Amino acid sequence: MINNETEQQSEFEDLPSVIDSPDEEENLILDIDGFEGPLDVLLTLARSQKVDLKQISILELVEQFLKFVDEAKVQKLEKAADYLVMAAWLAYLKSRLLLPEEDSEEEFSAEEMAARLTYQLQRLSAFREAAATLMSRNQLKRDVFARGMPEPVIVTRNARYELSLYELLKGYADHKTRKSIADIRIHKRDVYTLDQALERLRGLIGIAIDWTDLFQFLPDLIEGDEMLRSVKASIFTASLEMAREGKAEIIQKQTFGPLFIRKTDRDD
Amino acid sequence: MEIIEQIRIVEALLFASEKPLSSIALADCLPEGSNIDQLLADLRQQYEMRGINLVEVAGKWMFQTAPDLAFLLRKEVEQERRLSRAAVETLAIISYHQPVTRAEVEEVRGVSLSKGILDTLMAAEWVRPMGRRRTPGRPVTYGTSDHFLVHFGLNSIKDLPGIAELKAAGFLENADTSRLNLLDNQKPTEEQPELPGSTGG
Amino acid sequence: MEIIEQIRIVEALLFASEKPLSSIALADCLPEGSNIDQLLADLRQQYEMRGINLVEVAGKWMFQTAPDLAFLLRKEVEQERRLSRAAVETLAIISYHQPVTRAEVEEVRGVSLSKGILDTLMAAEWVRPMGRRRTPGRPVTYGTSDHFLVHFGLNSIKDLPGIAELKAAGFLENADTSRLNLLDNQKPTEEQPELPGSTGG
Repeated sequence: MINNETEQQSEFEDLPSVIDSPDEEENLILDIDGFEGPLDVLLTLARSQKVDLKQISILELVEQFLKFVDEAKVQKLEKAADYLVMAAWLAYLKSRLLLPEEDSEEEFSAEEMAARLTYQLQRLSAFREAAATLMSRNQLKRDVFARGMPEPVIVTRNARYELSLYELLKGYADHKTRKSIADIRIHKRDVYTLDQALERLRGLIGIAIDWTDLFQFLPDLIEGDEMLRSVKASIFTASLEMAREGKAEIIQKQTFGPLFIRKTDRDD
Repeated sequence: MEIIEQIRIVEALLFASEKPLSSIALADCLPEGSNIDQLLADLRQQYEMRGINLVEVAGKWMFQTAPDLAFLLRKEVEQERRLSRAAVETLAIISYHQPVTRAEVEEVRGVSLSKGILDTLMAAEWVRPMGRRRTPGRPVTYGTSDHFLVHFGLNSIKDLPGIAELKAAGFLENADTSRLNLLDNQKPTEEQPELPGSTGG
Repeated sequence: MEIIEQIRIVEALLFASEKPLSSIALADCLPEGSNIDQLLADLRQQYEMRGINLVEVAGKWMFQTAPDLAFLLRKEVEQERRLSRAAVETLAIISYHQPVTRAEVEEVRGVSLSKGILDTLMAAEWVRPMGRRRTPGRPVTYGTSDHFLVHFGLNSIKDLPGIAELKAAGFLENADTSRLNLLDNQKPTEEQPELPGSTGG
């Protein structure tokens, strides 16, 4: 597994590699970048023991790993952190394995820890084999192929339009209605509002001592016939409103004759 | 290599290919001296009665669904669709004003006729071209079809109610109030009084 | 309808499609009372020795070229770049161990999952989120898709090579979330367990 190749590292082809240093040939410079984490290193080292994974010597493995980390030129600390944690844990395991076991209820025994590590290495190894088996299967579009010229199902959608006579007639009527509405142009007009008229009439009616022609109260300056009509209409309506409120009396002596208005006395 | 093995290869190549293959291209994948024409003839015969056939098209070979089973690959789906308001209005104008040209429909509606509306109405077999107007450009005139009369249960186009009758039947009022209600931001009248015989296709 | 005619129909339908078809979809195109399972079994047998085989993948059926002819058809230009070792390993762990959380994949590999690996596998449509684990943090669990099964020619996850051995060795038990510590192997319950192959297509 450990070889001397200096592979071009790329994102898609990363093989573990151990690089020979040209200066110090005796000291292997181990390249952490080539490994998939500390467990990968451990597995590689365990395999170098050339025994069944079940029979690996944990102590030897610990030694190998500590040596590896010691010798590895670790440049990126965040990458090295995993390795350092593992190294510390393994050093602890080593001490536990070497020292006589104390009775402890809280912690796992050194044997259990070692068994756990072995289990993890075996599991990783098993998944790697599974991965290799999986990838060596016949893959679609690589080894086996589906029909190159599939014949798609052609779906013809026959539209069936549904329309009732009612909807047709309604459509025509709506059109006619919209059309007639569209033809009416209502221009915005200047108007003399009822409020304005009421205000004016209430203000002026006190001055009128006796019956006064309603139109005497029209404002002086009125521009245009339309405005005049609006003013007359509003003043008239205002007079009716005041009569309704009981604040004024209105009298008309003949049809189409002038309207006379006076303040009611009851108010006084 | 045995003949049967060579046939397997030709079969697989033709199956997986994205385009028909010439016998020369196929021969390239076979051992030298293979009789590709014989292989293709054999393979064609083997598939003759199957659900797929080997066919020669423009000097190239391909697998194809047997012609008598082509119906499996065609599905007809009936879809009920609703006409757009513009289409309903256009149909109404055509039925009331026929024969009418496209330009006249547009003039009456006050908007240009969007593409496809006449197509839709003709596809539904309600509208048909009737002739040409004897005016410059000789525009096509449109009118309603017999199918239109049948669909709407009319004996003749004269049976369509006139404006006065529509008004009397409450159509115009209805439209009017619904519009006013809309302007007042009230609930629009959605009631659709059913006319006798107007339901059902 | 005769059996031979029914087989022709099934054959034509499967041949026309580039995707696997379910026996239910096939039965829809056959006369009522047809024994689709028998027809498929017969058809599979008829094609057993040919250059094209009928295979059952992800619970559906499709024709594909015979695996032994891969040497002829193998495409040198692979559209997918070769997956990294990390991606292949992750895919294997997810497929054998599903539903599995990101943390569990990391636990098995003893290294944190670098960015983009899950993305790559999901972009290839091999891996999909399956639900959430009912543990603190409610982590997302991952599993494989039908597309994965089709791609690797598997009928179901149970057909993964060597899955029985991995299970017997206790490697498919729920991975611990803290590294190198023996914790109790309680398997947390999964929310919305979606079994692979249960999604309709």
